[in-house]
Amino acid sequence: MSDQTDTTPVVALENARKLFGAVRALDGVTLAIAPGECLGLVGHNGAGKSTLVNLVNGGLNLTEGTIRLGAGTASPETSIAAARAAGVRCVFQELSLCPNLTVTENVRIPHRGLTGRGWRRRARAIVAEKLAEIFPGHAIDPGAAVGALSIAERQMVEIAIAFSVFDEPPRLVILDEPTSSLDAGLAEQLLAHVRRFCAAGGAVIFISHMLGEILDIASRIVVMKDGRITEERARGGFDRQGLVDAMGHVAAEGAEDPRAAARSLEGAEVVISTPGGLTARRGEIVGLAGLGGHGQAEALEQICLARSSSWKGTRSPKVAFVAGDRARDGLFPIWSILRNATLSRLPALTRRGLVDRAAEEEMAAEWRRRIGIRTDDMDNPILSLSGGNQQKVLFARALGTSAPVVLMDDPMRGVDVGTKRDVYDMIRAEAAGGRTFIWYSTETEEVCQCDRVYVFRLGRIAAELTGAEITEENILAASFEMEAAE
Amino acid sequence: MSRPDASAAHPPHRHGDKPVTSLLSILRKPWLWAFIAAGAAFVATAAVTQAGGWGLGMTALTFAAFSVLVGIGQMFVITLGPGNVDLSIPATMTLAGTLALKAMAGDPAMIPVGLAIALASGLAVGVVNYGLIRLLSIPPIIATLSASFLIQSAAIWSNRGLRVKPPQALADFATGRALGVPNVAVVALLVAVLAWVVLERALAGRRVLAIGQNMRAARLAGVPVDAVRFATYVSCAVLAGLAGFLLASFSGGAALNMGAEYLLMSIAVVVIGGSSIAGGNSNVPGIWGASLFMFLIVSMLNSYGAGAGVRMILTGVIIIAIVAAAGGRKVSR
Amino acid sequence: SDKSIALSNNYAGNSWRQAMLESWQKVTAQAVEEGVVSAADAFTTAENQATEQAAQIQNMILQGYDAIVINSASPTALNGAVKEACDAGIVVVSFDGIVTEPCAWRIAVDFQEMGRQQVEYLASRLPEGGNLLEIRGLAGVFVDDEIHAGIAAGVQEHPDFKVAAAVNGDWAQDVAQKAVAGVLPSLPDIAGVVTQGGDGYGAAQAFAASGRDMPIIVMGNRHDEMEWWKQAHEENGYETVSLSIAPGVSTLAFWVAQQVLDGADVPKDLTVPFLKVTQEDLEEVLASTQAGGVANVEYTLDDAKAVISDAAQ
Amino acid sequence: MNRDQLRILLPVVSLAVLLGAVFWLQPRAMSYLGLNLLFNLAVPIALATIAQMLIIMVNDLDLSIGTFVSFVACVTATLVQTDPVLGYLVLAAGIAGYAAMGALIHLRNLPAIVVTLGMSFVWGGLAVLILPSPGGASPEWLRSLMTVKPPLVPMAIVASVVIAVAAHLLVRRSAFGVVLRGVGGNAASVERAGWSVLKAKAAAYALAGFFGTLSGMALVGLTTAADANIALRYTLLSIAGVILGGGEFTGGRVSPVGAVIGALTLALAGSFLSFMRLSPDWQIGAQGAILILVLAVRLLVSRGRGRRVAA
Ligand SMILES: Nc1ncnc2c1ncn2[C@@H]1O[C@H](COP(=O)(O)OP(=O)(O)OP(=O)(O)O)[C@@H](O)[C@H]1O
Ligand SMILES: Nc1ncnc2c1ncn2[C@@H]1O[C@H](COP(=O)(O)OP(=O)(O)OP(=O)(O)O)[C@@H](O)[C@H]1O
Ligand SMILES: [Mg+2]
Ligand SMILES: [Mg+2]
Repeated sequence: MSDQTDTTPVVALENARKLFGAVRALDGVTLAIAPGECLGLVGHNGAGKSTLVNLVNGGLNLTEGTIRLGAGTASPETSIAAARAAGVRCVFQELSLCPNLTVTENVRIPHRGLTGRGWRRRARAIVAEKLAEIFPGHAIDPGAAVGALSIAERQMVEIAIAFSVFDEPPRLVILDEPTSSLDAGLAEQLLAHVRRFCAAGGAVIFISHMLGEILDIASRIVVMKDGRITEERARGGFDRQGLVDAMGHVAAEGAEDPRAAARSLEGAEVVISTPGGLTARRGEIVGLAGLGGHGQAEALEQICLARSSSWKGTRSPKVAFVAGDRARDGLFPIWSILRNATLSRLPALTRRGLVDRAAEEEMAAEWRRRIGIRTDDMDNPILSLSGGNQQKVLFARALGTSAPVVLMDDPMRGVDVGTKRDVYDMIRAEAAGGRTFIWYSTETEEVCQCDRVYVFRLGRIAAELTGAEITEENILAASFEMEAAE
Repeated sequence: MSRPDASAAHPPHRHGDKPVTSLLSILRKPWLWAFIAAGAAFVATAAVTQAGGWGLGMTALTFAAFSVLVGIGQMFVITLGPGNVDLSIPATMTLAGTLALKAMAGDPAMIPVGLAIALASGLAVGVVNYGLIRLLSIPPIIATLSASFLIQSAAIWSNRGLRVKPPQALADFATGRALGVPNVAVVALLVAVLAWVVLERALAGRRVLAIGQNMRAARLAGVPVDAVRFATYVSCAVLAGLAGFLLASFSGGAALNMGAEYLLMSIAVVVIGGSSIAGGNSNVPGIWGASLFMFLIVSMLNSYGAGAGVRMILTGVIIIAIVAAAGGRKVSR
Repeated sequence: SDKSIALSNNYAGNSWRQAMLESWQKVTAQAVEEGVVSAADAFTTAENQATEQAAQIQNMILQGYDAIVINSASPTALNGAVKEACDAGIVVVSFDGIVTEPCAWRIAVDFQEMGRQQVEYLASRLPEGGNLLEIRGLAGVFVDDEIHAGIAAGVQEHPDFKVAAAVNGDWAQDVAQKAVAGVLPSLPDIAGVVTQGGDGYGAAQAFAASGRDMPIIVMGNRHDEMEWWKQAHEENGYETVSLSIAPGVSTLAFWVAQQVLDGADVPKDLTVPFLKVTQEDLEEVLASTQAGGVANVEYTLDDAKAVISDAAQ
Repeated sequence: MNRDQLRILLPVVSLAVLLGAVFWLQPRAMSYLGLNLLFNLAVPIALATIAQMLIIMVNDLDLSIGTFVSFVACVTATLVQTDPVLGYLVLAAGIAGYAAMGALIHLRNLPAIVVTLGMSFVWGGLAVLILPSPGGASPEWLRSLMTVKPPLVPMAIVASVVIAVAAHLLVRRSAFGVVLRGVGGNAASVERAGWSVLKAKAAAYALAGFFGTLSGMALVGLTTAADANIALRYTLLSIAGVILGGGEFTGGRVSPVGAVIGALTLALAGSFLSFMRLSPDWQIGAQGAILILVLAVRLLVSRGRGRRVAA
């Protein structure tokens, strides 16, 4: 790694501006990242964080301003190749491995020089070594197809590849919400690695909506709002509340601690009862916890499929589903925001087979307001939204139905703090109104808000926690319990 | 088949310059190019006709009507997403035409029965097709191809290729005109309007479009995926049955090889018409434009005396040129 | 005898081929019953493709047939497979769609002559000549090219005629009708239509729809064509001629194969006349043709022997 | 058993079962000559199937491969024979045409199915112009290559193995093949890693053109002559072969070995039907039935495994 005294910024942006049509995704950003620095980047959904990443990575060109890589010259244009040559590596917000290739083969994609005899062996060594270094104790087989891995494992592979050394060592690694699908243990391992990497002189841009992580890891925190940098302070300059305020959300009084007291609904009618042993009552918020990929998503999917028909549509569905893996389970990529939001509700907005378009637009407008989808026009394509805003559309789709049960598959991935609070409130209000929520989350903090929690382990329910039993320690204990027994 | 990375497959479209004039928004319609091309071919052909364009136009409407009928069915199927296509259309046309004409045996009183038989054979084919796709998990392209062999055998077995004449009244209807417009074109126009309403305004159409983009997401969002796909395959086959019935009546009897050209034709009119073959985005007016174009381009090249080889090459080049001009996938609504 | 014969057919999708298969079925069934041969199985491929037919012939070699009768998808593309059959000691007889491989027998129809005679007939009816419309078959296929060459030769002999347009009808009624309808508006007055078989009715429909004068359309022995012709004749004295190859030629091929197996000395190249229907025998042929079918002639063993001895001289 | 092993196991099992049935019906097929007769016409199909597979690998579909093979066959039987230099130039131009097609599809973001549909008319027209009437002749070396009789194992089997191994090395093992498959799996991420998806697509298409060219030449070597419609059916056969061989239409999941086996299975299915001596009325239908049967086997094996949501 480069010597500690070298202070030439790895990347320097000068007055960077990026327009998508009329949308000012970036509106004059000046930012430099020095070696050894870990820059924490926060901001509401759609603030422009991912856009910034794409500029630095060379994937997008500036509309205005300049960018300078390492000791090179400042110019308004970059290229992916130039960025890679300067040692810039990226882990994108949406997973970007090739699911049809094996882990080893995926190493080949970013490393152009990895050819010739025995390239497979070398690639395998590179990724195996990094995985072991960053996530000790992982169980990923480098020969497995990425499509067969869980979403957390894919994220781990992508991170390992980004940090891997081949030809040019990485000098700046950009992590765009790397922990959104990792559980607490893995996230901690990643943070530890980032610390080591920076200590050795590498630079990191760390984007996350989990403010705790940012406060923990960043040597400097930059807050973005509507395409601009609004605040910038060194480590210790922010506390949690200060950060939230800087991001522009007025945190409602009392919402500071997300843990509302768990309610007991013993007397309420049981609305879900699966052979696997999961029950849920009317008005209850049931949490599914445990390490990632241990059957929670499958359990939700089974409930959803068993309670809806693929032969008969209905105006009053029994369940609604909020996807976490947006591209796979949620989005209709060529449709508008409006159409994406209204699909599940549509049967109720239909008269004699024809869609009542006025009612549809009304519903869309209402949800845009209620859940704060940041767009100037609901007719815009869904993919023009930032990741977090796409997630809000999926919430609107599910909550907009009359379904008495809402299934949520880690739905807060990439949702900013302010919105999260709004959604928490909305969920509580709906639950009070008699709706049942079954909620899988990788964030223990969220699970702790539930009335009852099932901890999954190896595809089965390992523990059921209620009331005061719902604590982080108990959940963790149950997650590892059987492993200890084996 | 769920798409693993839908967001990657569909780069977001730049948007923003919202206040476009209506003229500009028309220019962006993918189906426009099909009509422009059809118009150009029409003008070029009409330029060398003695009698002016009227006769040519009406002839074009007549023959385009058959392509429109099968094209609309194919469009719904293709809209269901990658890998969905119905290759059994020609065989279905043959079977429907053969059974219907045999049943009518030239008797005008039997026309309703004949029509019912044609539509029912389409229905049966649709059920078989979807049965193979769903129950045996065979990819649609091969399921419908295999089914088409069975259907063709059934047609051979039922009448051994003997040509039965249609009842005179039916033949008169199929070749006749109402207010100067060919009857078959009127039928196709009605079907097209209905298809447009279903696709743009109806719940069913919205569901087809959703499945085409992401079947898994559609199922999880409460769309009755099987019912919609079933209905789509059945409608396609029923439309093919109707087309076969009309074509047999129009051309004086069913032949075993009738409809053979509608295999590629049905796909061509869908895609030239501006539907995205990747599914999830389709459009009805384009089918008319493309059907007219496909007829007129052959007429034009024939009129200019091009031989078979040159004609095929030019047809291919023009198809590619149109699609290239119309550009790639558009974002809908 | 214990000899077995197989029919390799490349296409079954039209009335002509169906009639051909039916004639084969009828005549060979009786021959098997009488013990002339032990088996005479018919095989058809799903689509009109030389590659599939070649594979089919290779399978017949494996099945151990003593003779293979072929209606070929291509005169040359089966030569490899035919050679393999000959090498395995199998008698190969081709008809209608013949093969050029020298080891095989050929029962050929003079398709060129068929095209030439069409123009000749038109010349006898229209001494002052005129514009012709030519309806061709499927591009790239042997039969199409031969008949076209014959027509071209005929036009050369009778320079008063001019082919004003040629369209491809792919030997399919609906395609022919569509192609003719599409080109008609741009054509000058048409005096005659030369065809390749089975397209006449569609052409007549297209002319009727366009409101033009009905030209002399050469027909192709289909029942519906001849019926239309008869009606037109009764209404306004319409006259034309109709020619095509008789589907029953498959039975001739069968007998030829049987004779070769029997040790008879059969020349490699035989020619069969095509079946021509004129105004005089229209009624008669029409009466003997199955409704919706094709005019047909089936061959007996004696007919076949006559054809062979004619050719030997 | 993981998905990849299953993907290759199924085609192998279907081929073995079918082969067993054929041997049972026709013991004579169980010989050097018999195997060659059963499989030699599958060689060009296998090559065309590999070509189709390369296109499917990048998430496209080629509707023109049948006419392209016919075009190549016409060129091989005429120009290559009479004027070798020009002939090979034309063949090379055909491959370049394929590459250009891939580039155009990517540049304008066009649906491949339409462009290849259009190209199928173009190749067909060119073939008719080159060879208006069936004929031509196979170059001598090609004929002897395709009919050579190696010791012990017939040519058809040797050729199939060579094709399968070569394609496997190219697509599954080489560092280059990984990038091409990556384009099928997630083009955006390949692009973000600094590759030119344009070049990758053009390369995949060019390779497909190359295998298509080999297919046409092999075909002429077997049939000794060509015509403009000789291989039209290869379009659908090749798609069926890829699917039978365990490939999927999207996502870059393809198996070259499976594709070759799929092609052999299809060829064998035809022979199986011949040996069954069905009534002529139903011979065509039976070809459909056997396709259904072979594919339904996939279901029996895959039913028990894994979750399948509406897919
Ligand atoms: N390709 C595009 N076309 C149009 N608008 C876009 C495009 N990409 C991003 N935008 C817009 O630019 C703005 C910034 O988006 P960006 O993805 O950078 O947000 P973000 O800060 O990463 O948000 P999140 O936390 O939700 O991921 C948003 O308003 C988004 O809608
Ligand atoms: N598709 C084809 N491919 C090859 N040869 C064909 C084809 N169709 C017909 N032929 C040949 O053309 C000659 C005349 O048959 P013809 O084409 O007239 O039948 P057809 O007109 O298609 O029948 P119909 O229209 O009555 O069903 C025969 O030699 C026949 O073998
Ligand atoms: Mg983002
Ligand atoms: Mg986000």
